[in-house]
Amino acid sequence: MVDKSLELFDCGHRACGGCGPALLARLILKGTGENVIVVASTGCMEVFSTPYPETAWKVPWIHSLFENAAAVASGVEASLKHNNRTEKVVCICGDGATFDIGMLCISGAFERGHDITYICYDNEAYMNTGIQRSGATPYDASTTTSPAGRLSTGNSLPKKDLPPQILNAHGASYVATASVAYPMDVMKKVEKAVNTPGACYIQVHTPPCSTGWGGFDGSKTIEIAKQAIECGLWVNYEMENGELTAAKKVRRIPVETYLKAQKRFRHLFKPQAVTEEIAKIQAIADANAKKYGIDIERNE
Amino acid sequence: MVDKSLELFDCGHRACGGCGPALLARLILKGTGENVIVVASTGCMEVFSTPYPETAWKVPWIHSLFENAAAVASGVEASLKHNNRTEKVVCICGDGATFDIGMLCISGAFERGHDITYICYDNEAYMNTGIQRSGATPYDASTTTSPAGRLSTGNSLPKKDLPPQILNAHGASYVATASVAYPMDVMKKVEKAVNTPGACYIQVHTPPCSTGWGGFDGSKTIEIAKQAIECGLWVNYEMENGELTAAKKVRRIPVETYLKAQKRFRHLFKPQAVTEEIAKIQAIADANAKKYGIDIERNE
Amino acid sequence: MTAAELIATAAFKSGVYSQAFPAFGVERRGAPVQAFVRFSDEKVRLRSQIYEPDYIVVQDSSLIADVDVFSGLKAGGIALVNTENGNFEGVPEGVKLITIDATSLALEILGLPITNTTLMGAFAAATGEIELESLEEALRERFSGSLAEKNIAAARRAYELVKEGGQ
Amino acid sequence: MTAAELIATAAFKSGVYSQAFPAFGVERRGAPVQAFVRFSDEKVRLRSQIYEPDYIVVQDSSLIADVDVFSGLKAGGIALVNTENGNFEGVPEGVKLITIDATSLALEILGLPITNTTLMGAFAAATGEIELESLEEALRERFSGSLAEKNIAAARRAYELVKEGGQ
Amino acid sequence: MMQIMEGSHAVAEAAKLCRPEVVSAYPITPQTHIVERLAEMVADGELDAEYLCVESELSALSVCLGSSAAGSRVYSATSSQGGLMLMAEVVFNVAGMRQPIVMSIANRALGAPLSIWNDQQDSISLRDAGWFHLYGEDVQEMTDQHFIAYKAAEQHDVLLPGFVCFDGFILSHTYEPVDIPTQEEIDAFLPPYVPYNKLDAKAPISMGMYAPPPDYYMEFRHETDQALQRAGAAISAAGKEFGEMFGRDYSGHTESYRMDDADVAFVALGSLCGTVKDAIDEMRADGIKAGLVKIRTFRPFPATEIARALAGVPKVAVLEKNISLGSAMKGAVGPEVKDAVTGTGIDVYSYVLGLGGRDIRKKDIRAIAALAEKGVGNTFYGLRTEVL
Amino acid sequence: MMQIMEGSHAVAEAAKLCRPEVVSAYPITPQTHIVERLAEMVADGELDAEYLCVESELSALSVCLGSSAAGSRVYSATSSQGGLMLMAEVVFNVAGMRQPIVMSIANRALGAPLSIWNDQQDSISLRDAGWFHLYGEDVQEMTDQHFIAYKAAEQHDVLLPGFVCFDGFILSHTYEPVDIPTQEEIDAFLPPYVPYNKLDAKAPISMGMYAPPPDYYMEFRHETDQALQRAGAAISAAGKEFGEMFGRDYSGHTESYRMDDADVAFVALGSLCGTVKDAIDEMRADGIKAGLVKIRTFRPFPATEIARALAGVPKVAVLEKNISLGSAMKGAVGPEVKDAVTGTGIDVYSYVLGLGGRDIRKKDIRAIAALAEKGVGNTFYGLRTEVL
Amino acid sequence: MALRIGCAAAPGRAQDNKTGSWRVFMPVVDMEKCILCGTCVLICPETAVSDKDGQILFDLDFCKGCGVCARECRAEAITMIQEEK
Amino acid sequence: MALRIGCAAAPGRAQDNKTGSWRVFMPVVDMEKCILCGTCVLICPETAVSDKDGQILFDLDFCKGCGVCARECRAEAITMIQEEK
Ligand SMILES: Cc1ncc(C[n+]2csc(CCOP(=O)(O)OP(=O)(O)O)c2C)c(N)n1
Ligand SMILES: Cc1ncc(C[n+]2csc(CCOP(=O)(O)OP(=O)(O)O)c2C)c(N)n1
Ligand code: SF4
Ligand code: SF4
Ligand code: SF4
Ligand code: SF4
Ligand code: SF4
Ligand code: SF4
Ligand SMILES: [Mg+2]
Ligand SMILES: [Mg+2]
Repeated sequence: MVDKSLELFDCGHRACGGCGPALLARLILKGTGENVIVVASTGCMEVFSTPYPETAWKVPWIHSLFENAAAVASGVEASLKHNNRTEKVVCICGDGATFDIGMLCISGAFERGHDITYICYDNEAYMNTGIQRSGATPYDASTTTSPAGRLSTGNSLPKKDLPPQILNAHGASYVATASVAYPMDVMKKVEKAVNTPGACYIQVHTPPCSTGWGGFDGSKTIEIAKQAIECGLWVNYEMENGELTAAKKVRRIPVETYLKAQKRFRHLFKPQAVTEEIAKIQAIADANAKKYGIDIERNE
Repeated sequence: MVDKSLELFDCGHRACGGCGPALLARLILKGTGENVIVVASTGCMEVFSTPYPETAWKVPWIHSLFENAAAVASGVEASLKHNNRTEKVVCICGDGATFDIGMLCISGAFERGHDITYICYDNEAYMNTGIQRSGATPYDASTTTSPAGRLSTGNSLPKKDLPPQILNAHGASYVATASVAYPMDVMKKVEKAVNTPGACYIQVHTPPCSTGWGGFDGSKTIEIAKQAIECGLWVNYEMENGELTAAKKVRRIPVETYLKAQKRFRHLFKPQAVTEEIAKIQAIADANAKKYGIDIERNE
Repeated sequence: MTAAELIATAAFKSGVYSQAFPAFGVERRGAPVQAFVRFSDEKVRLRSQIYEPDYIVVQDSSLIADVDVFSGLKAGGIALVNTENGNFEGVPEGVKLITIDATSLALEILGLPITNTTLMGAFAAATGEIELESLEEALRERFSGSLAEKNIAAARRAYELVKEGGQ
Repeated sequence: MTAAELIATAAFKSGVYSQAFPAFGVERRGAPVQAFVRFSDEKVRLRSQIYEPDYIVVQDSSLIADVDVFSGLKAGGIALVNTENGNFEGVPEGVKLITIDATSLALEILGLPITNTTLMGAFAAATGEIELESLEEALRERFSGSLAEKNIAAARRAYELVKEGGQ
Repeated sequence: MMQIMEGSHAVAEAAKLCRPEVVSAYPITPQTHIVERLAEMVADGELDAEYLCVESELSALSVCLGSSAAGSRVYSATSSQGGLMLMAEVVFNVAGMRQPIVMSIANRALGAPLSIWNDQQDSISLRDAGWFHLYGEDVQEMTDQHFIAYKAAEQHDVLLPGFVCFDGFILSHTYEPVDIPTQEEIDAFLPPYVPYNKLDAKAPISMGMYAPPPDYYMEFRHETDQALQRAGAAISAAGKEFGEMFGRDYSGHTESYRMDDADVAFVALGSLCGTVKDAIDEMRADGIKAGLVKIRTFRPFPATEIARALAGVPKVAVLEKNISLGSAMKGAVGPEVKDAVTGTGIDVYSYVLGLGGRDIRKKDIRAIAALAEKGVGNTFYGLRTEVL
Repeated sequence: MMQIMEGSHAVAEAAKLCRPEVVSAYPITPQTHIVERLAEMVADGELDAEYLCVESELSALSVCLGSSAAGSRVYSATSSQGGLMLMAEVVFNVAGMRQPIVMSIANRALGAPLSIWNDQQDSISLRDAGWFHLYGEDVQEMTDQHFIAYKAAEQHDVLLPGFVCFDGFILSHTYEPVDIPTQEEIDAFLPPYVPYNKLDAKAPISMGMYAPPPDYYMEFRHETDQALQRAGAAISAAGKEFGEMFGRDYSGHTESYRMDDADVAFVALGSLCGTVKDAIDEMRADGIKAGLVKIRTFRPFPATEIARALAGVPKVAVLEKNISLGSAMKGAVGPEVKDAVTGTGIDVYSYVLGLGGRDIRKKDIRAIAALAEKGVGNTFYGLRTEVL
Repeated sequence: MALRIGCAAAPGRAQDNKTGSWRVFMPVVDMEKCILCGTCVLICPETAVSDKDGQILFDLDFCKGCGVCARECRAEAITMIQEEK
Repeated sequence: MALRIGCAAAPGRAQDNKTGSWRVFMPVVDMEKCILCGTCVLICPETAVSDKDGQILFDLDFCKGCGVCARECRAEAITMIQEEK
């Protein structure tokens, strides 16, 4: 077991107050311990943690570009392997870097099966560049490139189902989702992933990018994250060698509660409620619940 | 129904004698008819069919680069849509262009859900550049970048399971596999795909790239293709909205028959048979058979 | 709409050429930011940052402890500071300090601690560089309905306060 | 190993500087291809294609109908053609034509219609530019065991045939 | 109508007025406000275009290529390493395929180290690629250049893509007055796009074939170069026509400022020119006879015009917001300017300045004039020696 | 030992002798034979390296970056548009991150139109990126340049990546004699790589940070430029040491051939130099005093050496297998050569030739000399006017 | 001939390249055996087989002699023979 | 200060950036209510909370005043107060 009291992510970084990804950085390093090498993609976390010469990372850290972290990590791993070194290699990348522009390098790295853990911090948009849509942006969320408008109710595509299907298809050893709402769970899964041989993937909901989601202040980071889970729009689960092995059960609340708290969904409620759109989102949560079997039955 | 007698792919192209992809080009255009726009990636088919000014394509055809055909097709489709034009948009790309370097643009195009049909002609390696390994190269095949040698039995990775899982995960409307061994089936599936709204994917086994596989002459193009199906290493199936709807059943023959005919597997038999490797390949065929339920039961 | 853009727009409405630009940083929400405005009767061509301003506006006086906000302010210049109390160190000699409690004012009139419009009203009064009417016009263009009216009311109130003698 | 490489290697073994390169095409299997060799006592620096060869070797005489294979061949040059029968049009004046049925020979000795080595034996005999020993050495380096011996036998046989008067 | 707005929004307005049928771009600082504004316009029905929000720049420009080949007018915008460099292969490809795509470049530095701030390394580094390059000095000019770019690009004797470049943040994020033409005016200036070649089942052609062995490639490259030279004339003609219609003339590939009797001339591109002009006024007031030759069209390189403008000036200081690492002059523009004035005895020096957003002030311009007088050049200017 | 082998195989041998720990590359004509040979060596246990067969060039160079940052010596090879241009962003990045990666470039044309044949557009188009560029004339030279490249790149006052460029097909696919050093010899020449900085949990650092506002970026660029200048000295020193050990001296960034009393000098890079030398011999025999300055190191640009070599020659013809489309001289090398001889009165002309594999013969070189004499230049040479 | 802008071309010229010259063996059909199933017409990669008025015809300008038609003809009606050119 | 090759740096300087200056509200803990569950220590994105000798301490040099600790403290032991700087 790694020492959970280790603080390997330094204070003084420039994240917004209450930033979920900033909290996640701390938690990940608690899960990995200090014998790790972190590979980052361009994005909010990279920017807020490493303005030269003030790095917040007390473990080895490298950033090259937005789209190539998985390939850089492959290279790091190959070098370590060649020299029988023991550091774990962990990518920490945003959802844009993962779902969109990084797909090529990720596909290659997972196919080659490097012994790396790829962690996607999913704040559901490109925050660093000002809240543009990514493949992880949920249906109907208004972002600057999928704005709600006269002809639009926001993002017209569902959140891409990247981890379970795509990465399992590439032969990932371990695939899990987690949320900053449950810090111990994050740490546990990270620890498990870095100790699982082969390419592993963890996607962590770090919703409370209050800046990007809007409508609530930074203090609600964790509260909103919990709501996402409680309404079924986010499911925390684990898959090993392609099989679902665990999923967090909940007594579900309606998606409205979660949506209403956020500015990016405001157009669904103002000037008046767009019921058919809300129903579609509820259907997504219902489908998730069914797929992962997360509903706690009445008598449970 | 389109006119099957139309010849839209001209003779005079420079493919090897007995080239499977060349035959496929003909078949595809019989399936689409002439109201089509073809988008090609760099590769054997592009090179043998379009040395300036001698194009073999009697339908509109465009080639840009190796990695971006799906994006170019997206652009073509967007333009047609804007102008209410009726041409079907069809990508015809090699397995290298599809499984490896094209993954980024493909992922984007399928996520956006353009009304395109993406056809991968799968000769299981990079033929144009001299038979290098691709993500579609089967396990243990010797290629110039995955050569068999003292420390190697050829390609160490299994053929990537691209179409069913990955593209379905992206929301493909129709996903099918086919083989030049069954020309009418190819034409039928192409016709179905171009008439299905949304992004469709067909992967066609065009094995008999005799140059790249070796060990047999061009006349066996179709024969070898049939063997691939008969041994279960290639399965012809269809999936609609993610559900398997059809798979060609066979009375399976052992994989040896198929492997032995090809130079790329020769190291598995010479100087002596590497039985554990052959067994692994047999296991792949067995797993396919099970997954797709293709075995004809004795009493069938 | 940042305060700088608001001044520029109001100036533009007053028939003056103006240019507003932020000090382009990567700061996240919460960190201090800076913006510049130039206005002139002629077209403004200069693109460098402003090192010797005629006026400075400080939206959050707590910064004064950490940052030398008055640096470069020209003698005869005006420093307009949003604050509850009025004493600061480091105000250069020859500089006129005007303070206003824009936060309270904004909370009172807009119901939100957003001080841009309030401060711009004060700025118009303090400097005479932009006309209250132009500012109102700019606000009306930017906001709609009751929001515009509230903002105008805030700007006007601040204008009056400063005209009445400030503080 | 192409015939061109084989000549170059044999020449190199004979202590002569040599350079072999294909006419880089994109042709697929089956289409005619072309390759060049230069050799010289000094280092070969020139990199252009060869337009006026001293020798030409035609591996497939059916090409002669479609392509002007003899073009540029210098007067006094030698054309070595693999063929069953020996009459061609278009052989330039002053050129010595030597034909050999390398395919049959190869089939006989190697069991395969691969004519490289056979033709090289003939080339050695026809031109005197490379020594049979060097060719054998090159073949031994390239092939192993019985394959080498067979190829050497084929080359030697062709060499003898040409020496005996060709055809 | 004169309005005050952010540079990016003015560009978005310009793009909209050109009536692109397809817009495809990928966000990157400092280009984002342009594409966000366009997304809004489409969401609100103000702009009737297919707006493709893609997964990378590689796709963004490839999509444009496809739409253009199918006969549509298309628009894109990008910046910097991530943007322009990730699509570099497509950039070369589009020129060779002769698609008249217009792409705005919010100029930004290239990393590593990562910098989101302005210099012109991005577009300058693709100066070989066959696109024409226009650089704007202020929001008005860069806005107008979009209309001119489409008009020139689509001429059938041109058919080449073009960059409209403007300094990131310094122009893209600056709020200033700009005259935005009306739709009617632009419709009168810029007719609908008439493709020369297009993908069409009714008249099939093959596009982007390969040039077999060494038979045609060189001639195609030559033809592209010729077309790019012709683009120069087309830009000039469009700029003149624009001037006649809107009162702002852009017929010159360069603009001379107080060059009449100059002893020292600056050569510069983009927003820096404004600061240089102010500095020149100051210098002139102090008796230093300085002038500026602003390059508006950098590709095709207007060598003759530059030579004419610089004729008789003893010292020329090329202000470069770029560096060709490891080259002798350091800046990439310097050698071309030098070539333009061959044999005239004019001394040309490059000064690399303003990289990665380093601010440039009037006093810097004056200091550079002094260096040029002294014959010191081909160097970085404005390093913070304390951190070296 | 002298052996006869294909250029690509000689390069693979050279790469192997340098003992890279990680090799990552993606196939592209005409580089393929190199990577195929390396794959074989790894499969047969001849080379103890991690060989990563990746899905694209974007990954190929990114993998190298990661391995290099972790402390390994790495090797890659590529070519052309697909290769070099698809990784363009990484190319700039690697230089800024100061990783001493060596990458072979089998030079090839850039499309569209697609051409797999040789010219030097690919590496030339990335001349701003901060890598050093070596060009080989024949198989021997290009082989030897790999040893020199690693040695120079890894000096702690350099720490920059380098291209070893050689003409695709013309050298990569030519079979000719080459002296391949033994492993012992190379081990003696090239010591194991000692990283200056590396990713190591025992001494954590952050690599590839961003340069905040305008505080550091420009200084980092300056430092990279300085390091690239120092690379020049390191290449020269390594070339000299190599000469002492192996008898083939590469201390010069240029090589002069019969320049002594030349009336016309050619400047060229790569395999063309051989043909030029033969042409010069012929011309000299005919009483035409021609000479050649071959550029071996193109980045850093050896301006002083070139100026020295060209001193006193009235006419200089720069032979360019590239075109900077829309530039005035057309070739990209010309303006830099011209700059190098500023003020000497030497006339410098560019001739764009040999694009996309167009063959270049001795008579072409002679014809160009005649054009230069007549003062006709900055033009394409050798177009097939019948197809224009 | 002017170069077509962008390396584009209209169809029609492919047939300039007479790939029949590549051929070593030549297909001949025995119409006695042929059942006119059409397979050879469908599967020739060169579009070199046609079925006209009940006759199977080979276009020898383009037939590369690959032998696919012969092998796939279930009536064994096609034979590949050594050709004297 | 020499620039570190490749824009690299060793840890240690992040703390130069005293993010406490961003703060508007300040957390204060009521140790009477605190049950020392450790949540606030674990979840502060600024690593600004520590637990020393049974006391919850805030590092005001770095606390940005985001209020996450206060909201997540299930004992409601933390209050965010307006700070007089
Ligand atoms: C190739 C490339 N394209 C675009 C960019 C600009 N860019 C930098 S970060 C970013 C978005 C990052 O989004 P995400 O990965 O979700 O991380 P977040 O900012 O949300 O933390 C973008 C578009 C870039 N750096 N490189
Ligand atoms: C970006 C890029 N990398 C590499 C190449 C070189 N290249 C051209 S085609 C090809 C392989 C094509 O393989 P595949 O898609 O399977 O088609 P095939 O040749 O087998 O028909 C390669 C590697 C290229 N053109 N562009
Ligand atoms: S924008 Fe979101 S992800 Fe970025 S620092 Fe702020 S809260 Fe964190
Ligand atoms: S190599 Fe294979 S795919 Fe290419 S032309 Fe030959 S048979 Fe067809
Ligand atoms: S395949 Fe055989 S039977 Fe069928 S049509 Fe052809 S020749 Fe006749
Ligand atoms: S031999 Fe091959 S090319 Fe000739 S007709 Fe038969 S199938 Fe066609
Ligand atoms: S969260 Fe509350 S109860 Fe728990 S340690 Fe912190 S202050 Fe005490
Ligand atoms: S208010 Fe926020 S930053 Fe401050 S101690 Fe609490 S959680 Fe940490
Ligand atoms: Mg994100
Ligand atoms: Mg293939």
